[in-house]
Amino acid sequence: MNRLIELLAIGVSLGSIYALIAVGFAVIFKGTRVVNFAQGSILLLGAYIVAVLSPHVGFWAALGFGLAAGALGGLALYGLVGLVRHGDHMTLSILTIGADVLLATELARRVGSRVMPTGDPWSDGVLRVAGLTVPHARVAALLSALLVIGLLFVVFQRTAWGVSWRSAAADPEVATLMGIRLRRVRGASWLIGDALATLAGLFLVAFPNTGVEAHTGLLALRAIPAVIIGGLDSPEGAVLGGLAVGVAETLVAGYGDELGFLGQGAGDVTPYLLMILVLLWRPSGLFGSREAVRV
Amino acid sequence: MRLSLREVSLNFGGVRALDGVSFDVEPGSVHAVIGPNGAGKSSCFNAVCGIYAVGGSIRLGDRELTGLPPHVVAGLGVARAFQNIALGGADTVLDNLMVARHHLTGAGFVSAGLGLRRVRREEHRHRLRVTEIAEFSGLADVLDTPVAELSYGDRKRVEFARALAMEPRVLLLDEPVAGMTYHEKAATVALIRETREVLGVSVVLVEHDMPLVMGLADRITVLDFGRVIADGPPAHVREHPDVLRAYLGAHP
Amino acid sequence: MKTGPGVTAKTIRLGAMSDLSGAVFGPLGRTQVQGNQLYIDKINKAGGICGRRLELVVKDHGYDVQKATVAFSELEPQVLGITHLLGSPITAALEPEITTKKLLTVPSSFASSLLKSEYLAVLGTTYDIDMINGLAHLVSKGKLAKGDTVSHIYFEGEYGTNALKGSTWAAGRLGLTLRGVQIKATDADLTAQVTRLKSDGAKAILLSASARQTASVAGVTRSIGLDVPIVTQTPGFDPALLDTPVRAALEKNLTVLTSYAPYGADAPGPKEVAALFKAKHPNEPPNALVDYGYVSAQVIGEALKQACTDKDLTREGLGTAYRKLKSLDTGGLMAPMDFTVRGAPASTQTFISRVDGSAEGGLVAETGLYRAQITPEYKVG
Amino acid sequence: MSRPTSKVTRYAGTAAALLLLLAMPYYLDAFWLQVGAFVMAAIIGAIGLTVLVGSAGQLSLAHAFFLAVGAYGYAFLAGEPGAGSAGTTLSGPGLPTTVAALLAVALAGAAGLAFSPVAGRLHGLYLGVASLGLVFLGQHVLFNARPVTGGFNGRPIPELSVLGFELTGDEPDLVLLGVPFGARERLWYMALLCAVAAYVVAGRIVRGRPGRALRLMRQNPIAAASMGVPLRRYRAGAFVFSAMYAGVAGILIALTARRVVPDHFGLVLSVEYLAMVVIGGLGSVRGAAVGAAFITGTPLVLSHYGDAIGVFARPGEDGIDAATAVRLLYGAAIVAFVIGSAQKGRPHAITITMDRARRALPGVSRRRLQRQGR
Repeated sequence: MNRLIELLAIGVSLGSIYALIAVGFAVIFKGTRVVNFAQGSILLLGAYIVAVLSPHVGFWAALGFGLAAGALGGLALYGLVGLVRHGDHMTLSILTIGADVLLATELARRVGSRVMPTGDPWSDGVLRVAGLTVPHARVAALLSALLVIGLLFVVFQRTAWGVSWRSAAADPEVATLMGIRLRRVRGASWLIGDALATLAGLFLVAFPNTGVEAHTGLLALRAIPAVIIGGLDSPEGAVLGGLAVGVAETLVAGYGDELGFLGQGAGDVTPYLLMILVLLWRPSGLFGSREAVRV
Repeated sequence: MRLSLREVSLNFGGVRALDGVSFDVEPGSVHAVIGPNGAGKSSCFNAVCGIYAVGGSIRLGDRELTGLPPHVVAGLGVARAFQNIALGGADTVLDNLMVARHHLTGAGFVSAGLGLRRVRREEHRHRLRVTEIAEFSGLADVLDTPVAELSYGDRKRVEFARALAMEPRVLLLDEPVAGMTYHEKAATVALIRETREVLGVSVVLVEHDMPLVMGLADRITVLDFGRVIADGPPAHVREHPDVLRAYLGAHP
Repeated sequence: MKTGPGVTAKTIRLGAMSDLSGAVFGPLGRTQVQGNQLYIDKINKAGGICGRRLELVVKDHGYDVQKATVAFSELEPQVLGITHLLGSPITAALEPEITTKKLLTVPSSFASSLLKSEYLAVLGTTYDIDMINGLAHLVSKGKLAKGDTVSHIYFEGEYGTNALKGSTWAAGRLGLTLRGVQIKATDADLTAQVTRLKSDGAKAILLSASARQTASVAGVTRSIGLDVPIVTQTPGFDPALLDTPVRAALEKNLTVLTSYAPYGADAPGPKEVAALFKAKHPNEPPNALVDYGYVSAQVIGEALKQACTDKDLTREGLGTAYRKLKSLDTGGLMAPMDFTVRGAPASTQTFISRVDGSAEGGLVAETGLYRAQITPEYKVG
Repeated sequence: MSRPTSKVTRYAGTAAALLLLLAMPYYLDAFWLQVGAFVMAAIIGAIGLTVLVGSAGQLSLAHAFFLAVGAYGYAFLAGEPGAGSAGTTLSGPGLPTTVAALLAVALAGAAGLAFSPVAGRLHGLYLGVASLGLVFLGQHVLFNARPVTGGFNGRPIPELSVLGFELTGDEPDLVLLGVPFGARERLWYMALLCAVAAYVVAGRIVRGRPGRALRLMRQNPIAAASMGVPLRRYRAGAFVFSAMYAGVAGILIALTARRVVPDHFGLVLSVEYLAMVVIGGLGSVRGAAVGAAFITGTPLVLSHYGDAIGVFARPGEDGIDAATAVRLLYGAAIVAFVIGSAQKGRPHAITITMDRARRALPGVSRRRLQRQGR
């Protein structure tokens, strides 16, 4: 029982990091109907910048630069996608794959074999509550995710900007007629989406992991099942999907012996299995908008 | 063959797009469906084509269409020309018209891949027929041109010809002259008349151009907010108070 | 003098096939190739072997079997032997051709299953024997006692399964309970697995994985308050880990088992390699894999010298000469090696080291060379 | 689909190219023959993918999975039971190799069909992302189903032979025109035969009825359905077709590499195949072939000439090595080709104004049209 609770705690804190990335995917998709496959390399970019700068300017300033780099990276991608006038959404998503290959290769070359710590203030501290031990970094991740995602939802629901974002996402043509500047609103989707990924990246490389590595970006792929399970165009669903993936992955890894029939190392693939099952049941994810069209 | 709609209803997340719509399209007639924007005209077409699942009954002759998937409806002889041109842009006019022969032909992945004689003959036969239809529609010169290189009016015409190439019993035309020049409109009207005369096809027409509709249609159904507010010959509909309100209410 | 492929009147060509661009193994491959080159430079400076200069042809396969087969068919006709072949799937793929072409090859692997192959020269101890020595060492130090539970986290594949074989055998002999946990090379966060070990009551963690898993295990054990020895093997340690937050945990709990001496260890061989490395790559962080790369080339070099004496610089000649190396002394880079017995490991002594962040290369000797009492009873294969 | 300018020149060109390819083994050494075999395998796989992604508009990142099904299917079905590497015990029915090869292709098709309930329900992007899962699940199985797959170190590949004549091996000895026809020469011809057949078949499908239906389905599924195209069946059909092509490619890759290992069939491979079809122009069979040759051939050739060119860092030294350079190159190629092809793209509906005179209705066709085509 204790083990279950401990694993759940780990799963939820890991899931909150996935949720950040997944919300990023969903915001970009909802805003512009593009699946940003470059989310992973943007995450790596942000974390890399933090790791490079933090010895010189301190962690918090480096964090600012890292988030800015991630957000600007998102904007740059949006600019790139904007170059394609007549492409459909699939073509645009393929474009992000190309961008991802470019950026990830260059960053991997720069990082090389190094493990680059980000110098975060949580270091290797741990919190012990009621027999549970959770790293400070993961507690911070959970709280930050709650705060940032909560704030984002408030902005979407309550502010004028949020209303224009939502209407632009729902019907671009009508939104244009209402005087909403699509380019700005869409650019903001990329900016927010990739800043979220960067923040998640920071926590992903923090304790108990050791730092930025050449393939840190691959971890963002885990958020893909999360966002699909929730529904590509549903930021709310992405939160749930992220948590579900984090918990499922941790439980399967933690109960590896009992689940031996799944094969060793099944924790990694559990999210994908879950994703395919959910898709068979609901082709647009749990909260994705379904189309009335029967084709 | 008569196309009849009975009490057709369709909901979109609480909004009633179609609300108990009933009307008949007599064989060989030109039947217009008109109404203000958002009145449910295109939904009506989508319902007939099987793209939306609706309540009520839609019949073609004796055959119930509701519940059938779109490709089966197409196979039964319901063809549609789309309002926003839905052609394969990179493909030639000929290829675009050949798609319409899909339900009349049978080559699959295997037989097409192997280049069987049967497939080659079928292709040849249908190519001849499609060429005839293209000639009829005034597209003979551009058969080998990619659709994307055509003018807007010509693409509208390809859209029409493609529906014709399905050898339909009922032809659904969604705003066939929208955005056309005066001359193009005249040509299209002539084409629709010819089609009905020559092929005896029923034509269902959604169109905003009132003079054109009044001159062309045998019968008109007026929709507003998903409901039929008037149905009858042009002269009758023109005088109908609800129609006047629906149309003129916005411009007092 | 009979000569074979790769041998001219003035040169002898050797090959190295490595992963120099891949993310996981790239860094390891690079260092070993550098080690190869250090030895070759040194020999050439001293006039070569058999009056011929040595040349090293390096091919990158990116840890991809497809690229490796192509690279091999290009490399094979032009070399006499191979000083470095990285990647166990790749070794498995190329092994049939290596055998038919009689191409003496040093695989970058210590798997005992490779001993079967006539032309694969596995240096030093094998993974299974390292684990036996390591486990017995913990018992002899009193860190483990009969009845204790030990967990072994291992990679799928040759390296992990071979190590597990050794640890399982040793656990049986030492009265320990062993639990194996298999992971993938790409698993970076082992929180769930280690949490599991804690509830199993593991008294020590054996780790046959790579450095990133070592980092994760060290970090997680600390974060969940599991203060037990961690024992890892050759690929499981990288000095780069010392710049990370887990340094303290590593220094406290990590023991590293290797076939070769720690970088810059106090013996003539390691000292010489360290000096050569410093001179050639002054700005690169040192790593004990340089030692291993150096020895790999040295074994081929010694075999070449023997072949030269035998007046047979063909591939068969090189193969025969290598089987004549009985107690090859590498100046303390590795334990003395004996290649005359087919199917047996060249040595059964393991270097046991602990982590010291202030040492160059990050490792210092804990026992020096160590062979447990039970080790000779173990049957390889 | 372009107008047949001069059929004679085109046929002559094709014949010359084929003759050249047939003569290659007389001039090339083992390295080039092997590169050629890998390239031709990739061409087949890429053609399969371009029909799926380009014609049918179904983004698939699962291609590596279907390649693996073909490769492993053959390895297992033709394999004999015995000891594998790293202590695994291999099982295998040891079927005649040609039977095993055909079954492996069928198996790949069946895998495509099995995935098609997912594929048929999802459109474009959802499918692309879901197919990603297939790669990871597939690799998981490859690593774990040891008796079948051999686990981490994979399985050896039995030579393909017909009636005792090895099509990919050295037995029996064969010398033609003074050149010994060993494994690599035979493999070259095998791969060439398969690639040419795959090219021709795919070209016919793309130009024919299924291709037209798929293309319209991609651009406008509702219109396609309204033309009588059963969408689900066609989506599934495209998947099965592409999976079977991947199956053939997988077998050829396995035969050339002589061993299959799970590491090879990962996400990177899927992305490489996607790059091939994007570079070649989505939906173009010829483009896919060119893209495949570029993506597969360049790294192999660059590493061959890398030292000679001297632009790239030598293995083990600092700087951009050939492998990294190639990855950067194809990343950039994807970006450039997507942007480039969409830029010149199709003119926008509204931008073109129409002032051409209306075309008169030719009265002659009236009578002919009355003959109903049904």
